[in-house]
Amino acid sequence: MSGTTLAHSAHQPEVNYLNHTKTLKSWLFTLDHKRIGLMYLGAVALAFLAGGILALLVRIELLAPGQTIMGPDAYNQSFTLHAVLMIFAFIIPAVPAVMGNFVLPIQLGAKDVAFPRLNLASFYIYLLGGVIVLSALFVGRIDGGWTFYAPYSERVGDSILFVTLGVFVMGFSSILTGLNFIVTVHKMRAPGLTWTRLPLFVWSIYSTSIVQVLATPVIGITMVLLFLERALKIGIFDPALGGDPVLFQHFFWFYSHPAVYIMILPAFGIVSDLMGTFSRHQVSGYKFVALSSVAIAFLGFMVWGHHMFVSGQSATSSIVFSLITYLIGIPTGVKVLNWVTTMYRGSIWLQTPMLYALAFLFTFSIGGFTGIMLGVLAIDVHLHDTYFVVAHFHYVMMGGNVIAALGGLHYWWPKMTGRMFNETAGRVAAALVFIGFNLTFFPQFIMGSQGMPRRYYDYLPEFQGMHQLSTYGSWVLAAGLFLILGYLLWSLVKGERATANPWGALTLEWTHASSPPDMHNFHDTPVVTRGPYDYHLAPELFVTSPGGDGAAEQVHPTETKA
Amino acid sequence: MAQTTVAALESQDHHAHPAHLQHHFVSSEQQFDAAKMGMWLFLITEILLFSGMFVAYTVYRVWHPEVFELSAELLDWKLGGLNTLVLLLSSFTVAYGINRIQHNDRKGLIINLVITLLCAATFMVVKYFEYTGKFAVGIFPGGGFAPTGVYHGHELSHFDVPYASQFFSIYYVMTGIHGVHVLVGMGIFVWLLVKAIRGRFSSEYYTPVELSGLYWHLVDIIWIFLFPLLYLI
Amino acid sequence: MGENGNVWMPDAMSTVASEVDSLFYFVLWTSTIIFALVILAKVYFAVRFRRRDPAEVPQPIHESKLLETAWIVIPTILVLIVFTWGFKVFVKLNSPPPDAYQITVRGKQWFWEFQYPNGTVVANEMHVPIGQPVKLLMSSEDVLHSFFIPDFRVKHDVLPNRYTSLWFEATAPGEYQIYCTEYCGTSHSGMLGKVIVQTEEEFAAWLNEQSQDLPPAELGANVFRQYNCGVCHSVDGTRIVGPTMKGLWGAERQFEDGGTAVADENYIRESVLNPGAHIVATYPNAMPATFGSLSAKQLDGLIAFIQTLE
Amino acid sequence: MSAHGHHITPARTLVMVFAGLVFLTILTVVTSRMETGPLHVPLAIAIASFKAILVVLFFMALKYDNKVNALILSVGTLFVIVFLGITLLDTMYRGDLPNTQKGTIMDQQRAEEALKAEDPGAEAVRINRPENP
Ligand code: HEA
Ligand code: HEA
Ligand code: HEC
Ligand code: CUA
Ligand SMILES: [Cu+2]
Repeated sequence: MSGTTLAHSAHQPEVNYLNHTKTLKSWLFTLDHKRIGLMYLGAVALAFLAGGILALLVRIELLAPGQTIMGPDAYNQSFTLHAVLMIFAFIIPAVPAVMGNFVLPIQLGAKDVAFPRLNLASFYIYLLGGVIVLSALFVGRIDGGWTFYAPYSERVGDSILFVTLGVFVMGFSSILTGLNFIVTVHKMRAPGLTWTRLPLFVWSIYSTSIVQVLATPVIGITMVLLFLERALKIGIFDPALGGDPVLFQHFFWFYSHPAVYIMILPAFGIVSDLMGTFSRHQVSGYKFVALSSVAIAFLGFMVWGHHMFVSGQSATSSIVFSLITYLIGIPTGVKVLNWVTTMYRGSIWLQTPMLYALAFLFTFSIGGFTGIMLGVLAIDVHLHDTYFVVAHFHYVMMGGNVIAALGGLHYWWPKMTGRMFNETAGRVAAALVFIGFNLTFFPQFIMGSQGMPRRYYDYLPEFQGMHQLSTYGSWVLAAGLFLILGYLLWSLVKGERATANPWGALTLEWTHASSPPDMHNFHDTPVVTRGPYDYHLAPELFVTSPGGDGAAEQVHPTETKA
Repeated sequence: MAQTTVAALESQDHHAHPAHLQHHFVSSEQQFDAAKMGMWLFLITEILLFSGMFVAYTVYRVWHPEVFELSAELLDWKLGGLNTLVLLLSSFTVAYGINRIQHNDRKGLIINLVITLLCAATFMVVKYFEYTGKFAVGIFPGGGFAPTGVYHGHELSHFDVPYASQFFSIYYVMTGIHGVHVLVGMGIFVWLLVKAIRGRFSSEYYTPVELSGLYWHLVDIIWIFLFPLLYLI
Repeated sequence: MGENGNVWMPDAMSTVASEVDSLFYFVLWTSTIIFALVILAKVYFAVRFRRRDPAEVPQPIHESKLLETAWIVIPTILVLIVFTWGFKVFVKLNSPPPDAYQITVRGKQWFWEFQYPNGTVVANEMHVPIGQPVKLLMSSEDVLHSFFIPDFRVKHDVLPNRYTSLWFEATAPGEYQIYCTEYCGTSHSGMLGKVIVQTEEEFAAWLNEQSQDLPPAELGANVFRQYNCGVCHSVDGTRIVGPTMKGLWGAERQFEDGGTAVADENYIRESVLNPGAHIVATYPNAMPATFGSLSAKQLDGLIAFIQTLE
Repeated sequence: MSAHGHHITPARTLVMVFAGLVFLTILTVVTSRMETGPLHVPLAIAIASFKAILVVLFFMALKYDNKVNALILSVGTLFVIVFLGITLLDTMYRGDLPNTQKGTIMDQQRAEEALKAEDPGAEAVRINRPENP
């Protein structure tokens, strides 16, 4: 990494991946991983918006007992669609398909992912799946929750066929993305980029991809069997036909528990990168953080039955599931420890992305600890299917994945768009999101342990206070999120132009690619000579700085290369 | 790996790019390795897809072993065995076809592909007769299961027992999805055949043949398990 | 967040409840302590090591092996403790004592039916004696349900085609809430019930009274209340999910398909037993067909009750 | 691996593997029709697994392939075993605590009817009904 390459990529290029061709066709048929990443960003943000609006409606309905704005059927469909959109259309593709697509090949020093056509195909398969799911709305009601438990899911209208088909199709997209990334990581690394020099984001996307490839086919076959059970009455799951409904739950959770690690592992990766960059410090325990992702990915396959402690499954299996569930807490805990110790004696720069990383530590830990509580056999008997579970999974999904993803989005925004967002607005929004989030979901822990069941359209008056707090919180949260949407869009037009490396980071997308990168990412394939967080070995990045906070922007000469 | 890439990178400027090399790869070697690894990953997704059905099979078999043994008698092991041999042969011809093209014997490849296709077609025809033979006596999957009459020397009314329909549901789902895979494979082989006849493959470049071969062998392996599980035990 | 069960857990009203609570609070407080350590360290570092000079490049630190090991060993020990403890209580929760009083429970969309050993069947209100283990033998008529009494810390899914059970021993008289906690359709949140814990004598008296004859209209009012008809039908003329029962008797009914009928005995009987047969105009076909188990006596009671609603 | 160094599996090996597969197919048919007692099922599965390994190693040339691909296949197979194994931990031990009945209600009713049919006089026979254990 010589100074020349740095200076070389420091200026904002006239021609970049965003503008080298301009037609709509050049976007729709692009094979460029960066453009595909951006298209995913658009689609995924829409899904988040739709899912979020449904969530707000759910919350408003729960403002008071009895009917507030909609009837029971509308409510039941709202939370089902909320969950299906959030899980399958938003959170599973969110980080891998958006940031993974955009950042991973550049961090590897590659020109593209291994199979660009497959990459584009998975985007369209994803869209197709989304359309199929939504078309269910026109066929009939979709309720029953995102878990589609048999036999209820076999008794409601035919619309469920569309949902299952849509989920099946989206699963394919997820498989293809994962497959693509695994091969990319194995085969496309730049010279000198050994396994121990991979940024932790790459490690986490790599582990995520393993889970995607191994688990997703099972949801595929589950959906096929559910489909056939409706169409042909094959009697595997439906007790009326001699089937076993608990077997369906095994099938469903064999995918859906590992799927929660599809959601959280990329968030771990983002947070590791943010901790390193904004502490300007080596991420402590690099190897452990890297390998614990893989360990979590593997252990995650053996705990699915902790969703079924009161389903009637055998106690023998409950014991195994419960024990392994705790074991996952150990590698996760070491990650938490290493993030905190990375900050020790670092140089901590509290920019917006770092604020999200710190918020993540707070919310995710609460989510994780309550997960451990749910894993305790006797306690889960009481807490299962109450709002305690709802709060747990929002703390890990919204408070874990989404908050980390927001951090990543802010972090890579200058790289993706070439523009800086407004820092003040960013901090205000981060605060709103953090406060709103906790206000929305913390009361749910309390009402859950008091016994408030989930998926309830109506509730007893004694829970009204908590429900109201939660609803108000969701408004604060929404305000924060809409503010983010606003200033990010604004930055596209009015934002200050970003330099190649505004945060002073060390991974290849910052040091060797311009902002925004050009269409082939690099002029010359980079040769990697140091680890991703060896800041002490890269003094040239910082020492020339003229001073002042946030001055990393001024580190690089902005004038064009002589 | 990193070393290979460096070497490839250095040599990249000196060699003309072969026509099949995509811009983001530095060498055919890298491109081929990547493609093959991708294929193996795809194959394990197929394995896990089928695993769901194997789990359903095992669970119901453990619960009702007698019913499963009884029901398996209705399947004709001779037809199943014939199909096993046919698929094994097709696997062999695919492997041998690859051997041929590696020796730049294009004609050999074409002949082997044709035999493979014929085997696959035979397999489907046999399956067709198996299915229709059962439909004729009311052995339908799941809800339609209503066996009557005599079939293969068995009085079918004895088979209208609880969970026999589960066995046949599983039988139809497993062999059905397997059959779909065979059909897809046939499509791929037709495509390969066209390309082979047009002379697209040589000992330098035959990746599609090799990858399709991997897929086909997996379809074969799944049948290797289906045959004893459904027909024999 | 007191130990007295007001913020987190509801008051413990069964013999096992307090054991579950001790475990819950043990996990809660250890988690809180570890969590607080993490957060305090994080906040302290963020303030103490905040970037003062944009050019500063901190030196890497040596990882403390001791810290890493401690951070692995201590949680492992803690989770093993919690695991064994949780397992013990779980086994206890799921093993009814042999002398338990058995009540058969059937879950249907969307109400609970309780059958006592003497054959008495009641809906949604389960009377049990205090100080005696009670075992519920549960099954479902349609889809999955789940039987949950938070005050007793017991819950188990109720499956079609398979018996599951739970047990408890109530420690104080009173009324306790029953919820259905497995999604089961439109009125999942209306599938509520009450456990009424009584002394031995009260309970015996109640059970005796149940088998006595009530006047039909009174019996009908009971059935109407117990089977939660009121969730969908008002008795005062307001429109909820279904038509009001007020003034229904003898009225001319308009159906969706254009037909009409007069609301007499047979019509009401049909409406309850086979609600899909005639759909009242402007209403959805939302009434569940799960009331088939109502006895002729109960149906007569309902009819008599509806007659009284002028 | 040499420059264009794909391993070429010799035709002889392929033919021998094919012959082996045919032999094993015949063997599995033959053994399945013999009285092998408790070995009945395991034997069939063992033979099938052996055949699958032959196909993987030689037809799919995994023996000569990159080790990563072998790893991929092993991991895939491992997770099938995990899926199967832990699911069986439930289905085989269903009802190990008294909170869940092992058999289904339909099965119990059928067994009861069968009993009655055998011995119509014994009206009161009720087998293993949970109401009266
Ligand atoms: C991103 C998603 C995500 C993540 C990461 C997790 C993480 C975990 N989850 Fe969660 N979970 C969900 C998403 C997720 N979950 C969802 C969606 C559901 C409900 C689905 C539905 O029913 O609709 C659910 C439900 C759920 C249940 C079932 C509840 C029920 O229905 O009854 C259980 C039970 O065991 C559980 C446990 C855990 C555990 C132990 C972890 C662990 O991985 C957490 C590990 C982290 C920590 C433990 C914190 C950090 C550790 C330390 C600081 C070290 C010290 C630690 C110790 C001393 C233990 N989860
Ligand atoms: C990723 C997963 C995810 C996310 C992010 C959320 C987010 C939210 N969820 Fe959801 N939820 C689930 C997954 C998720 N949920 C699941 C799986 C269930 C279980 C369903 C079931 O039982 O089957 C559930 C159930 C559930 C319930 C329980 C319903 C019930 O049991 O009856 C509630 C109730 O409060 C709720 C509320 C919310 C709220 C207020 C948010 C808020 O955080 C939402 C805030 C978002 C917005 C307000 C949108 C704003 C977005 C934009 C402006 C776009 C901007 C774009 C960019 C910044 C790029 N959710
Ligand atoms: C989940 C909602 C729901 C529940 C619970 C319910 N009903 Fe209904 N009921 C309806 C709806 C909707 C209609 C109108 C549509 C129809 O005719 O099916 C209806 C119609 C009727 C009618 C015909 C009324 C008319 O106006 O002609 C009668 C009588 C009736 N219900 C009685 C009962 C009784 C008695 C119970 C309880 C034992 C009960 N219902 C429980 C929803 C419900
Ligand atoms: Cu019954 Cu929910
Ligand atoms: Cu889980």
